[in-house]
Amino acid sequence: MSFPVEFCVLSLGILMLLVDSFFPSIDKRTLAHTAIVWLAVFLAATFFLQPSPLWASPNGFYETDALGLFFKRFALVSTILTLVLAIEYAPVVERFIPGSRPGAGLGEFFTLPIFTCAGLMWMASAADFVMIFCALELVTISFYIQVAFMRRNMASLEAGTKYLILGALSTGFLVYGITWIFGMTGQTGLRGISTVLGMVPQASQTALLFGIGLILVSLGFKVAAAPFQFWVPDVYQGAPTPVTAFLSVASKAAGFVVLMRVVDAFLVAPALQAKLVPALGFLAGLTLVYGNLAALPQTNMKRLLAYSSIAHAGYLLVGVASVGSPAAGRAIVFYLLAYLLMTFLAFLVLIPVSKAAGGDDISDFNGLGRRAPGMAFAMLIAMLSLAGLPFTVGFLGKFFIFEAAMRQQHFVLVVLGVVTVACGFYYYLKVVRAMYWQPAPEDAPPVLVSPLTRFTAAFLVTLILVLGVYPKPILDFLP
Amino acid sequence: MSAIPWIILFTPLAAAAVILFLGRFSKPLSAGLAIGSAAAVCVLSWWLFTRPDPTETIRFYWIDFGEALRIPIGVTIDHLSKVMLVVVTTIATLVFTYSVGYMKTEEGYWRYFAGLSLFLFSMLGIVLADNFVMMFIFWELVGLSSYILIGHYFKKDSAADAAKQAFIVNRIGDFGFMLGILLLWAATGTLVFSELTGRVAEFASNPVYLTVACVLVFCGTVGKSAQMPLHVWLPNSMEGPTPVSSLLHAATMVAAGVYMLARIFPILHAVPVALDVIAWVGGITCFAAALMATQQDDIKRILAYSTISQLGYMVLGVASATSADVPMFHLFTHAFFKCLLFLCAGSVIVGMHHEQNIWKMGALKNKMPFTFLAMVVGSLALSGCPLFSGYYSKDLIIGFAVVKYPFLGWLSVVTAGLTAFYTFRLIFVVFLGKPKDDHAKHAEESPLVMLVPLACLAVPAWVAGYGFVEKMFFHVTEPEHVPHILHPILLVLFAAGVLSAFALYRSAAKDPVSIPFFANRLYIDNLYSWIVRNIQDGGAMVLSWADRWIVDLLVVQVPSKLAWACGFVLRFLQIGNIQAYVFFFGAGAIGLLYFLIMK
Amino acid sequence: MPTLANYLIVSGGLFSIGLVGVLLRRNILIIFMGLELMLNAANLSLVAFSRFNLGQDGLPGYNAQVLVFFIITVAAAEVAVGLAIIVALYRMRQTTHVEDLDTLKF
Amino acid sequence: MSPLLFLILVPLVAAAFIMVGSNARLTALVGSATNLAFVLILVAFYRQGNGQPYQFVSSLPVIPSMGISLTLGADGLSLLMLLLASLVTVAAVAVAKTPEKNPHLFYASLMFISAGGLGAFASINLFFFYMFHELALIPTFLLIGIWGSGDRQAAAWKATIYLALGSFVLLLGLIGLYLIQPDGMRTFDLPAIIGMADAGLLPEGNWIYLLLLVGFGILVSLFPFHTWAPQAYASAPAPAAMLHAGVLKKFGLYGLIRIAAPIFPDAVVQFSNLLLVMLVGNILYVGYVTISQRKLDWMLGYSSVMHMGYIFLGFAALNPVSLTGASLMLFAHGISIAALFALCGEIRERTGTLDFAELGGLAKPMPAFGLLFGFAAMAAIGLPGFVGFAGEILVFFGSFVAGEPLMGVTAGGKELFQFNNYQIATICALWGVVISAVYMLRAYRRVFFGPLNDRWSGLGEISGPARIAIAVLIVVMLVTGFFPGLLVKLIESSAL
Repeated sequence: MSFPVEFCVLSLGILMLLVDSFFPSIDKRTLAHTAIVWLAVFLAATFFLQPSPLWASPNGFYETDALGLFFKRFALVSTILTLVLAIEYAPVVERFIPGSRPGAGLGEFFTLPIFTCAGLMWMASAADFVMIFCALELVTISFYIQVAFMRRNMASLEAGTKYLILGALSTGFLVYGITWIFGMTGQTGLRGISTVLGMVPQASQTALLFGIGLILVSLGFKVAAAPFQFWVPDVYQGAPTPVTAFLSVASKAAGFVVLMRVVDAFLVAPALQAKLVPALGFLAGLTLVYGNLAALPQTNMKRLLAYSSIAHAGYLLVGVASVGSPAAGRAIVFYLLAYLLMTFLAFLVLIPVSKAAGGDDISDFNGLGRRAPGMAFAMLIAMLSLAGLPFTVGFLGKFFIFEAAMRQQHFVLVVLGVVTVACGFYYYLKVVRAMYWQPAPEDAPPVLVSPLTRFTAAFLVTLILVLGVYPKPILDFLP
Repeated sequence: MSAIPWIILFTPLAAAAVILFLGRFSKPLSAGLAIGSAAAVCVLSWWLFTRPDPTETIRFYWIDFGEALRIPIGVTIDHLSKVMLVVVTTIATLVFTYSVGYMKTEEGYWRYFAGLSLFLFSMLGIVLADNFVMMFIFWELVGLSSYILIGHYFKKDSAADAAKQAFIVNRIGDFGFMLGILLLWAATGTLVFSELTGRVAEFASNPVYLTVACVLVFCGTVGKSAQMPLHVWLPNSMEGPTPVSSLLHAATMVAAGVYMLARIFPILHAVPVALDVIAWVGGITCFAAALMATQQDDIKRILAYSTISQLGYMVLGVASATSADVPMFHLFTHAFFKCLLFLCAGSVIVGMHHEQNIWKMGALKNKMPFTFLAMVVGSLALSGCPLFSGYYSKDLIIGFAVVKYPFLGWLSVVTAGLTAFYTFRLIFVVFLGKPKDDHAKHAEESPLVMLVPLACLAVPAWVAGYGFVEKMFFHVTEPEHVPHILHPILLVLFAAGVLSAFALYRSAAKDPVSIPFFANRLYIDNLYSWIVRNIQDGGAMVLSWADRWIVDLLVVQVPSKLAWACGFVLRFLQIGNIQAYVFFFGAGAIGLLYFLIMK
Repeated sequence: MPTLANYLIVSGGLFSIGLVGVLLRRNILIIFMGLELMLNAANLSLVAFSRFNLGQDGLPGYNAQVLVFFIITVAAAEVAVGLAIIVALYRMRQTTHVEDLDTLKF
Repeated sequence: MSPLLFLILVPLVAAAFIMVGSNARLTALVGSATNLAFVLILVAFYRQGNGQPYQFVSSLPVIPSMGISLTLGADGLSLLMLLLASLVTVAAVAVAKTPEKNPHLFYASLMFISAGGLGAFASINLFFFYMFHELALIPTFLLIGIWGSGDRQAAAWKATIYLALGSFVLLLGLIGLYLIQPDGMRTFDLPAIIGMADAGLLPEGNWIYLLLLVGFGILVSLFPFHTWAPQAYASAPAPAAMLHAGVLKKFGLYGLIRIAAPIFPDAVVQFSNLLLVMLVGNILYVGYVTISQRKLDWMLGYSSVMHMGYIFLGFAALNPVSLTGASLMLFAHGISIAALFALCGEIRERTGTLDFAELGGLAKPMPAFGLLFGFAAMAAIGLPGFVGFAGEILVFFGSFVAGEPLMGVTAGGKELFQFNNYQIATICALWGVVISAVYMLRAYRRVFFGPLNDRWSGLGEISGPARIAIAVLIVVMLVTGFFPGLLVKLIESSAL
């Protein structure tokens, strides 16, 4: 029985809003810390849940299988990390929000991720298009607000507007796609669709493919697959940094869970599989190339991470395109986990550094190796893991993906993957170069880091390295 | 008993190692160790010479792969190696001793003696080797010691260049040598000389293969014994100290090539075509080097060309004689008289304060009477004057050559006349006439430590060709069917050479004859340096350029720059306008749908 | 009697009009209307599919009709958030034209 | 704890200590010396011919379902490479000049490279074999980028990106090797895979061999993928160049000998022409490029690329003699190039230039230096007495009789005199011996011989620790050169 977890999260969010409104004198950071503790408790609670399909009927719209459970935890962890980031980032938010008293609006800033979290958790278990749509919109709409949260900051507003319009557009494609699938199968549940797929007449195949295509477009938008990735760099750059991190990890992960479930459902029909796999491979190749190449000339750290997030979507899509292989699911999930750890670590270092420097440029990292060795080391690990260097989770992620792809003989994708990995080394090492090769500017302000951030960074570094060598604990958990 | 050869072999190496570590602290220690080891080895060699050939020797496998490949390290003690041992160690002892006087004022004393000892070790290794790889090992090591010793005056550009050239030219010879070894081994499966001889017979049905192999092995000789076309390094090696020239580049090391041919004499004589090649190389070298010698001005270079010429005789002898003892006999006598000549030249050079141009000398007869006498003995032996050692050994080779290769034989006859001419040109210009330089006016006789070795060498240079010596060391059979006119012609040519030299050079102040073609060494050196500069270095420059601008460009720069440029362009799709994004989004959707539905 | 095809054609038309509106209109409010139009196109065809393709039990697929209600709700929420953002944007920049939003690029 | 794991952990622990602030140089020296002593003990305790191909084996399952485990074990060949790695590490640390800028990071990076090399050579699970090698990538990037000289940034970028690319190609090859195994038996355990290959369970794997060849080839700077190497070595600080050229670059060839030779012998033969062309490119083309270098560091960099050609030849010929020769050359070249780079670094330290045109006559003010360089140079060009000669000669002997048709065979009364491609490559390689003499002696002549420039008359002799370290390297080469049988025996057990 796992419904309560989502409700718990939801209640926590509502409770926080209430406390925020009725006890305005409470320090908002305390609120956030409390929320972190509660989320941690919920996280612990999920370990007492057994993966079991709640309604195993063909119309089941909610599945608590191992995958779903894993992503619930994933959502909780990323929300916790987002809150840690948000606390670190709070001073910046305060600056860009008009308010009668200090800390106005911070309460919402800390609360919104919790609602998103609830949406993400539902999404993880959603097995019906209705459910998928609702959960997805819960996530997306709360993200609209978060992206545009700093309403005295033009970049944040612009990012919010772009995300809003493009997001709504993709929602339009999604529902229209659902329409056509429903029209051809008479079902909205994924299981139901799978069972009737064989009975769909040949004439309806095209319409069905049309629907699937529209859904792919929409999910492609969610996971930042090329050519639907155009919002990503702009929105990532403009959004408040914790939101960027959350967006790039949680939203993408949720997108991939849905994508995997949807693709799984349609792969039952060989005819569809023959169409779908090349299309996914096409998306994957395009995304790999676009994300990695366009990242090469970047000089803004947040934008670089945005392109990197596109690039990683490419590798994940390679995994999705290999779903025929039993290893693919595990590879994708592991990659997402790795992506969570390293991306959050990167943002965790980015926030204090850019707070100190007042900007997000890579050159703001100059000399960090001397100015803040610990933070620089954390960033080094994050970058190496993102680049896919062995002894980090990032490498294992790529390894599993490539293994799955080679099993399915996607050689073109694998070659593209290798070439783009080399590009990746270039742009990730640009950050390393800034930190270690370049001298610090004379007047560089000190990088102040809170103990919580420091602890979290150390924790993430440890996880990246330990899981990079010994991934067994995670692999045992995976479906 | 069977350990004696090993002791002989490794004593000089031990000496070299000790000198390397301790030599710099004491000059007498360096010299003492080197001379002591050489003398000890010399005594042991003579002792060994008096013993019958041992029936068993120690031999171990340096590398052992069973049937696939076995590289042994072992010694051969037979007549050939015993003679060579005696020659090498005796001359080495004398030259080592002489060096004490010659090098007294030079720096790098310990370096010099360490080099000499290392050389002795390597040379003995060649002599004792019982298989090709072991010989090759020491072959390279003598190259190294030669490099060290030629480069003794490393601050002089010419010496540094000469050392480098000597090593590299030798390596070119070794390239062929190794290839030849590989061919022989691939066919017979063995590297040991004694086993090879037997197996070659089985292989005689493949004459081309064997010929190629033997000619390639002969390349080693061409390099080491300075045969055409790889002779250029030897005259340049005269940049080294004179005792070095004497020991390495006249008496012993350069003879190693001939020694090696003598070692594989039975194999060579199974392949007539290879012998023809060897004969032609030897004959041409012998003649051409003599031509070059006639127009040189440097006392040591004249001797160097004469060495090349004499080595040519020996090689010709290998090809034409019926027994290896014939060329070995000449090697034997040549070792003594050429060593003597060089040491005399060294004495002159010391007397002249390191002036080597013969046109700055003159009238040294009275100032350096002892040296003069010794030098005359050496010259007579070299130019084949009857009753002197060279006469016997050289005429033997010429005899064989005339019978087997008439053209080359008669060429070598002419060469004999040339030899007399250039040798006595040297004597007359240096010792007669007027002093042409201040140094020549004030020259003094050398110290005793240098003169004693001269005396010790003058005796064998004189008598080494006599029958009793010959019987002791060799078993030479006279050639048959030699034209009766040969010996008179040789005598006439000898006399003509000496007399013409006397006529031309008795009191000449500068060279009355000028033949640029000979003086410039047939322009071979120029050709080589042109090749090295333009073809090798030029080609290397082109390749280097290509590496940077073509290979690197294609493999690294273009892909990386292209990737960057693509990224730069792709970035501009991200123009920031929402509606453009919507357009791309829609286009992408249409593309995806097309891909999904139509394909 | 309109057939399923008629409904679908109308719905497709609506979707296209919405998309073209999003693509061509400069005012964010109008763009938003275009987006609503696209959602309603989906609603129309959902209902049409549900009504015309009856199940084996002879009943329409109610899932689709439920979805329609969700879509309407979500659209409302989206508009609420969207308008709030547009208002904030207008306050900052005194414009509601999309082409003015191009500070974030490349 | 397993002895080999200890070996890998020592430098890592040393690096950790250094990073938290212990005396950097001392810690590094102690760590590397401990390792060297330990490797020597292992060599002493290694029992030949007791039927166990690998000894000191320990295994820690990591992903059992994929046959990935941290399995360490050593046979003769790996012990030889471990010896090389630990020896060069000690030397590199000894000659290292503690930089003013961030000395802790400097020494820690060196330790990381060392750990990477040791780990790779001690692993018999391909996955960790691969992983450990990559441990060295970033330290090298940092070492070149922070403490390098010349155009260090470009060099560091090029080398790092290139090596990363190569290693991912290699990864594909390894994954391919994993996937062609019969389902249910798949593993990364090398002995198990070799067992399958011997049992004929593996299908033809040409494309995997090609991936391995290109991947390893990039790491080893196989022509035409070599251009990263000279530049990186020229720019790297001496200890980094020593470790990279001396130890890490050997990884690729070690891998080919270890993986490709026993598993894909047919593919090696099938693609021998391709490999032969490339390795002749290494020897002749790169050899001539080396000749025209005008700076010592570049010259050494190219020469190290060139020498890889011989080792590739030994690999391509694929018989016990040539493979043993290749292994010996791995060892020999590693030590000689390390000594040369160490000396090269010392010269740069003193004069600030490595341009041949500016140097000259240095043997006068620093005779011991000249002597050591002479030894190292002679070792590098394969002079007998040094172990390099033994390696070269075995490679030549092995490769000369490889391939078909064999020369000199009388077939039907007709003699056959026709070189096969292996023999042609061997001849080219023999000519390479001449080329290497040309460039090495030229360099020696231009740097140490000739008239002394007044600028350099006051140069100091080589310092104590560096002198001892280099002397030790040379002594090792001499001892093993006089008695290569020792190494051959050690390697023999590896069943090449």
